[in-house]
Amino acid sequence: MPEPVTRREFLSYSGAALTGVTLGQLGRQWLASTTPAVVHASGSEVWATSVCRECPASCGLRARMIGGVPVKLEGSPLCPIGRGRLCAKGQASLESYFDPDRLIGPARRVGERGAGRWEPIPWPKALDLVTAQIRESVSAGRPGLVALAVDEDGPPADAWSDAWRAIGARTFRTPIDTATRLRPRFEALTGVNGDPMFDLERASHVLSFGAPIVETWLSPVWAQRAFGRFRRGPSRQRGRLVQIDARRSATARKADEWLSVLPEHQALLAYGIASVLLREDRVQRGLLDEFGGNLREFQRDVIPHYTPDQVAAATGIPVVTILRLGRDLADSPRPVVVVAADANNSLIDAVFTLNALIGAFDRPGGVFVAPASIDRRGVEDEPLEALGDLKPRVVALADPSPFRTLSASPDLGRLLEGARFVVSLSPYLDETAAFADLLLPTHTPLESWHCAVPAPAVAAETRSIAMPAVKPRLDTADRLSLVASIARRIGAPEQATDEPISTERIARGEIDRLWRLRRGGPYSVVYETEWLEQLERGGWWAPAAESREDFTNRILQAGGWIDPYFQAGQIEQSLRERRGLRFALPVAIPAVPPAKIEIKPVDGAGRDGFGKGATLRLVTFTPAVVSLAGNPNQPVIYELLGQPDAAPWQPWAELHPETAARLGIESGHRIRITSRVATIEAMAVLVEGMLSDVVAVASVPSVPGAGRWARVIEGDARSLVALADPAGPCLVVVARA
Amino acid sequence: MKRMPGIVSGVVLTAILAGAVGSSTHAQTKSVLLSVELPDSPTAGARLFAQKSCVRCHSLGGGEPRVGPDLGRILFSGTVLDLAGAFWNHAPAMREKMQDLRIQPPTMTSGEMADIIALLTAYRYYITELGGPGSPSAGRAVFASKGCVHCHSVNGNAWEQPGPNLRRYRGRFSAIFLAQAMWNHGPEMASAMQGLGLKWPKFTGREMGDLVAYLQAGNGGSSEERVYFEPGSPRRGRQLFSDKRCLACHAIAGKGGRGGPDLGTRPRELVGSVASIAGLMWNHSQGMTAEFRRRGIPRVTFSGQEMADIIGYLYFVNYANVRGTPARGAQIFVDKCSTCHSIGSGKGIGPDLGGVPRLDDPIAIIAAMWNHSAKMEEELRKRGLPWPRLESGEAADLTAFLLSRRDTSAARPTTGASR
Amino acid sequence: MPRWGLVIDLDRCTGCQACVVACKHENNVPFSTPAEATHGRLLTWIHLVPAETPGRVGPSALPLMCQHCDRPPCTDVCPTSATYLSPEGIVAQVYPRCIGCRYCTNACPYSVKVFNWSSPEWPGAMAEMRNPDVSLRPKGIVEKCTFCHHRLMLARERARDEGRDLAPDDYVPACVQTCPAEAMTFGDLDDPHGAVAALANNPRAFRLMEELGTKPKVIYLREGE
Amino acid sequence: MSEHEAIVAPILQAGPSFRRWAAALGAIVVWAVFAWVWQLTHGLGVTGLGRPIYWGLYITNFVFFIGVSHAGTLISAILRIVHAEWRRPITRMAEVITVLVLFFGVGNVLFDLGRPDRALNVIKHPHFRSPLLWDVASISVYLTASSIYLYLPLIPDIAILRERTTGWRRRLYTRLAVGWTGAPRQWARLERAISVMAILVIPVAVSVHTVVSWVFGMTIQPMWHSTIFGPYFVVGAIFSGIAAIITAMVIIRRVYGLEAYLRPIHFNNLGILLLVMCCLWFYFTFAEYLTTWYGQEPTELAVFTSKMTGPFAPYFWAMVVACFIVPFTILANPRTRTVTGTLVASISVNIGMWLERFTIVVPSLSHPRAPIHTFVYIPSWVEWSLMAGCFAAFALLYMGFTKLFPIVSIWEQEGTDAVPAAAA
Amino acid sequence: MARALLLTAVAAISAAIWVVLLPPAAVDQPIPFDHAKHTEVTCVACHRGAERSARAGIPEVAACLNCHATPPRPVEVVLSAGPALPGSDGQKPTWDELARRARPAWVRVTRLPDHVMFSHRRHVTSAKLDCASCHGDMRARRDALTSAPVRLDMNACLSCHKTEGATEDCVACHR
Repeated sequence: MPEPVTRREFLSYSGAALTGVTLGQLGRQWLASTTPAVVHASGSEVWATSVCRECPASCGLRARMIGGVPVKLEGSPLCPIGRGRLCAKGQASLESYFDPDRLIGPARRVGERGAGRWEPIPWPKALDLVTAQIRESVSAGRPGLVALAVDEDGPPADAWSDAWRAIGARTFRTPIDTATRLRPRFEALTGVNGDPMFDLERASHVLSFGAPIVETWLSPVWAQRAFGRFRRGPSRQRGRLVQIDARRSATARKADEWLSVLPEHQALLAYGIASVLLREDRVQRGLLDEFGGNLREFQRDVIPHYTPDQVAAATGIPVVTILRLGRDLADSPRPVVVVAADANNSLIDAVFTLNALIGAFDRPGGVFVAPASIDRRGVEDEPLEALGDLKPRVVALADPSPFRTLSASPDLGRLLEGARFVVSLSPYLDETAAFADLLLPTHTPLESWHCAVPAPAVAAETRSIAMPAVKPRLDTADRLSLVASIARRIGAPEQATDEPISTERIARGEIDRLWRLRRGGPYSVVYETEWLEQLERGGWWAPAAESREDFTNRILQAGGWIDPYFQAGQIEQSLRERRGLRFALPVAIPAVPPAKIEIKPVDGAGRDGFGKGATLRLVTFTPAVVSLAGNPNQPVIYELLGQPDAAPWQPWAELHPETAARLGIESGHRIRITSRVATIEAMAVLVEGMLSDVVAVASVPSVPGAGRWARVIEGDARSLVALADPAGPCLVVVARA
Repeated sequence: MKRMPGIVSGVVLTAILAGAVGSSTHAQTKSVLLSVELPDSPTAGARLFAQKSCVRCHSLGGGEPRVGPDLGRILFSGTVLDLAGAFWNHAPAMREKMQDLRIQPPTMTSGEMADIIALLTAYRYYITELGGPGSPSAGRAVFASKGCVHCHSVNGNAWEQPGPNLRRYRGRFSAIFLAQAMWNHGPEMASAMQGLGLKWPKFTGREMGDLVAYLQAGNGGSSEERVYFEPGSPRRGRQLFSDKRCLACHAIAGKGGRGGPDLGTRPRELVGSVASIAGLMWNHSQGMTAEFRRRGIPRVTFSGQEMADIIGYLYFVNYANVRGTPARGAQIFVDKCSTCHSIGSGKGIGPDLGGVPRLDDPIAIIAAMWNHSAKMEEELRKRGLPWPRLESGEAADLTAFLLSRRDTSAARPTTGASR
Repeated sequence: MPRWGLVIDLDRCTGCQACVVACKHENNVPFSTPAEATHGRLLTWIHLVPAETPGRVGPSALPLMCQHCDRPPCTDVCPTSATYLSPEGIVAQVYPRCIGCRYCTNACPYSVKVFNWSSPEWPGAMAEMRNPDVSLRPKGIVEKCTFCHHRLMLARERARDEGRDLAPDDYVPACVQTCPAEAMTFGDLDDPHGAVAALANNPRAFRLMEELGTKPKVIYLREGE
Repeated sequence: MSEHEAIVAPILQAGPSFRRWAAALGAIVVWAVFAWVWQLTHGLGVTGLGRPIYWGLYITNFVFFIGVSHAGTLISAILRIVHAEWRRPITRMAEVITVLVLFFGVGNVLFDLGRPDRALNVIKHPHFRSPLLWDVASISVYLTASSIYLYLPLIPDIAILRERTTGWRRRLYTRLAVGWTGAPRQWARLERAISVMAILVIPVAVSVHTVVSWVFGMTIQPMWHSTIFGPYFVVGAIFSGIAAIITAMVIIRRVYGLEAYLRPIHFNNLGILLLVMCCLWFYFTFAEYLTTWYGQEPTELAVFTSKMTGPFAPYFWAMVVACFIVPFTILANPRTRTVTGTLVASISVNIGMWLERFTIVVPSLSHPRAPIHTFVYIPSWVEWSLMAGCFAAFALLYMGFTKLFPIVSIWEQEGTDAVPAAAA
Repeated sequence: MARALLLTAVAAISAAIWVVLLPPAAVDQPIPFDHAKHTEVTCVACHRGAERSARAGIPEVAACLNCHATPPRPVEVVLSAGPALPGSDGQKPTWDELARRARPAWVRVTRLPDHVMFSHRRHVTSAKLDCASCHGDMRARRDALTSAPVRLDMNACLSCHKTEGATEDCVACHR
């Protein structure tokens, strides 16, 4: 017989049960909290058209929008540059839109300049502030006001400069467009005032002097598509690539042959090859016979001074190799010689000279003049180098930061520190914004109107035009409208009366202009573009739209305008008008060849404060994924750094294995690189085939004031280079960290 | 029936018996004129070319090589119905490839078929440069030898010359623009040339093409002046041809005035490139001006678009003039179709062609043949029969035969039929 | 039933890493921090490795993702069948069944399966950019390249709605879609007329670690003539 | 009975030293529990693991513990079958090690799982081709068998204790003694059951470690994919097991003053056994590494080199010293095969065997076939804490066992003469 | 000792029951929608999108306007109790305005785990499945849902897939 339950027992059992239930409830809550409800964007799927602004290529984009939120970027299949393809940077720009460290609204500096303390202010007040400063600066006289921007080609960029100039500012731009930098030397040789364009796709042999073909050359997506076809085109011979580069770049890695030559010696090598071509009479006679110009003088200067022996002695490249390079180049059916944009002038001269000698001008797989470039409005801005010792009172800066895009900049920091008022028009707290007194946040590319002239890559005249894909996520403004409203407040004569300018207005105006041109049509699929070209070639043109409004809509839906008709022959034309090529006569080869740096271990805190290690020559480079990027604060970009050789998220330094062995450095070690002005750390990567007295250091933008990812990287290789002494090789001491 | 924009091949069997209404046996051997309506917009088929997946196998001149032949490279010299025959002949091979590529075989309405055929016709005639593009260097020589250099400059410094500087059109220049300019300014040019003591040049062979190529070379043009025109509408061109009183001198297949040559009988000359047509017009403009003056016809000028329409009309004149012989068609029908089809008797595996609706014009017949080709091929394979090929001219004969046996009253309106 | 395969032409591949980003965004693969990355915690379904490839001296950059073996070493060892070879040849991972023992990650000779070392996090508004077609993997389980299987499902649904068969272009993974050098080709290996089958028989074709008998369905075309 | 008072006494009284040890070990266990909760909340990211080193300390511990578990059941069963009478005082100690240590082996697998909450998926959705599933099966069979094998010989002793205790202990013992009266029929059955279990347990035990080795051997990873891993692991397991018994014996002998039962002869005999295993182990190790080196297969060689001269060389050579040189030198010489000598050798072997497991698990993973980015594996505080927790919990439970049950079998001690007589 | 163990066991069992067995808490819906009264319209008339997208829509109040000229009483009560809509200048908004701009806070009761790829379109349009086969017979429901009417698990999906001959490939549904 069971014992009766006592009250005490009953209470304790109930208590236990209650405790259990309480614990159970707590457990349920804990479980619920550990598995958070996943909230995805929901709603209907729409593909919005936009334009990528990560580099001057201005590829067409399409953004996959779910319920109005962009979740993925893809290349627009209609865009002739990428044809649906998109590079890593382009895709990563989606992260810029969501960047958690974006500026949320206008802000004013509080505390010390550069201390990074800001106070949000409303737009009208912000505009009052900047207007007052500009008024003062204008009354103080020129150059009171300076506006800095990075070269973006297109009507809005021109309108930006116009607006600033209307209120008395001097405007400066950094050219980052690859072709633009080649332009002066190309013009010197051929007389064509246009951007040279290399037809990589149809070339059979490419000799590249440091051109980052598969990295950031011209338009990266186009260049990579072209490279793919160059290599394995449909029913074509495999193209051969020879890369002359100090380091094993991604292009060098893809090359059939890579020769490690320092940048300052590359011109010697190019002239050496030219001398081989001339000496062995392997030049293409067609163009030269007709438009030889000063070929005779050139021949007289080059053949005796750049013999393979002499070039070999200076560069360390064996004589047989130089001879072979020349003969391979001449023997290929469609060779072309290409060059990096940041090459020195004598190398650029040498490269175009070689192209003239091998008859690459105006021929498939050779050099053309970009169709869009001849006719475009000249950039009236001054180059950033012209800033000199200017001490403006007010500086206005546009996004992307001119700091980042400059490899050898004048001391921008000094300029900004000297200014009384610095205003930054950028969506991000970038390098220059850190110096600013006032932040006027602008839209990110997905939120903006676009009207850009893509970098000259596709042999067609193109405009990438698009309306905003999304509504502004934060309290930001259109850059042009901002300048316009500032100008309006100042009371600039042209700005006061006119309808206020904005990127939208400029873009629509451009579409109207294109409509009136009555040629070309909206970006379209390959077939339709080909068809359009065929029609134009035959002298016909079928209007793409019934009316102007219809045309505008079609352009905006397609993301741009293209006139695919392209007829080569400008170079020949120019040569005929100018009567011949004008070869730059190279200076004589230095009598004393540049000596190799002796790799000597340095012990202890030696002279100049150099640490322990060995003296090496510094070569800096920007990894493809970060170069030219608008906003470095994208986590995925840092994950791509260094791969495949080094670890992600850090800069790396490349060394010859023997040099490394002497210093006790192995692949993956952290090393310290010290120059006269700075020290950085990087991860060592050993590269077979490099010059043994060189260390190549990746320059990764480290942005101390900027977003959470951009600031974690340490070691901007550019800081190693003394700004005061840009000439001559920079020597650094390398040692294990 | 609704009328869609685009080309209409409203079709008519005009069934004009060429011979007298004599004995029926005699009439059987006579050919009849199969009149096909002129297209309104010959390039409308370009969109269909992509929509119907043609573009996945064929390119239209250039582009990456594809499975099928590049239609832009085929110089086809036959009538529109020969083209249709070729279309028919390639059906089995094409279907096999389509199966490999998992492309749904397209079906065509007769309107679509007409558009596609008009495109291919137009393509041959004036999109591709017949015989290859002109040579700029040869053109330069033409420019000099014909005396153009005396008045025009293509380089920068031309302020002292009487003619307009052509530099602004550099890179963007079209043969039709040239034709228009030369036509409209002919009289002024003639007087200027007289003043300079130059003789009126004549252009022969490829000279005009070379000249266009020379003027087109380079990309320096900054002109916002219109140099391109819409591909001409042959139908509008036909109207213009009479409005501008060309018909007063020129006859088309016997209809029209005397004085100039009958353009309907000179197909070879009229299917050259636009540039060569421009050359023809230029060459005869002197004589024509004189003739105009004699007849008291005021000077005729063309806007660019009108010029395009006129030339388009001239191209398509022969498109609409196809002759077929019903008698031969009957034999072809017996040889190649009668295994399955009958006319009127109602027997056979396939439908009785006497009773199939809407088979009232050549293009509709071609379209119907095309659309049934998949099924037919299957039947043929079952029976182990070969694919009946249509040789040159046979398509026209067969069509003529079928139309003659259809219950079509000959007195249909010639332009009213439409889709 | 199709047998999906991928051909990567190394002669065309430039190592630009566009595929890596496309994959990351498409498949909601979370970002890492520097510390995590150096500690082998970087999650990537596809990444570039310096690999010795046939016919070439020195390492080339090779995009490495799940090779979707026809005889996968990873599926055999899974104690719960959380990873298995689907009938269409995709080596799949069933996330809710995975217990996180990481046996498959160790058995895989390509080291392409990755483990969620911690809960995935997207900073700030970045959570909004996640693809709703792909689930979020919680901490403690293994994940891997799926050939963007969700795209197949959506493409199939779309084709079915339009009353047609799946066309070759309907379904391509995100990496193939974006590859700027057009180095990647995706499709049915069993389709004798398909582009993939043709390329797979190219004399330049090789598979990674063929000697292990894993029979990968990712086929590389070596560099060089 | 009073003659075995030395055995019974520690059960019934606990001194302050016991409490101090229990408290200290308990504190470590509590800390380990905290570490585990930390790991559960934050994910396995709190360990030092990463791609491609997906397994580390936990799996090393797992293999090590499963190895040590061969201490008892296998040894006692073998000795029982061959009627090695000197085994009597040590069988129980060995068997307890087996049972307890198995739990920690399994526990380490749970620590290693990314989703321990889904561990039951292994049973709900089993995939029979997975060696891990074989492992689950064989370990659970082994755990069951060795628990029974531990429990059966305990029954008479529990009955003895039942008579000597009161209160909850008495109630517990009454239940556990399952009505043992010492009747001859019961004795006969018990003996039968024990001998059946003894035979049964041997293949199970061999299978367990073979299957554990197959977890590695079945993969195609360099230096895992080895045919001799089965016997190699079993030998290593017995090796480490014997070493573990000797260590436990020395401690118990000292702490509980059981010098009368655990006489030098035991240490000598076990020492000789350890020596045999030591040589066998060395033979297998040599064979394994020689073939790898001779084969010169590049991926295998990378792992091999990393162990010989690379970053894992210190661990590898320490292992060779600890597993072979030290024990062999001590044990081969009868004069050093003393209690202290065998203890030193055993501790050395245990450390060495742990290192062996480590150098099997980690270097192979550190050198994957694919050329991916690798890193240096350094276990985190969480892993060390959990490892310490395992050892502490093991010690704690072992101590607890000695406070509940006689650690030396009483009846077997007296049974040398008494029991067979009774059974007869 | 034994008693302590027993008490602990009681506590543990109650906790387990609480965690595992009890269904999730019922939720309050803003409008007590009566499905039974609306049997004349099809499900997709209000749950738009089920036949053409992955998700079945939750109806906006505006959907009521398709049939109702004036607010049904419960809707009016709920909407007028809600916060005043901005921009109506203090005036009482018309029913029309209210219906178009109000967003009743419906609480989702039928949830799929994140790892399931379920497309309504595929099941409703392609497979011609009746809504009731997964959602139960809603035509009989007189009140708003407070919890999922049918608890679906993978076995339910699989058994139907088996009988219908649909794919049983894991990744066809697991994403």
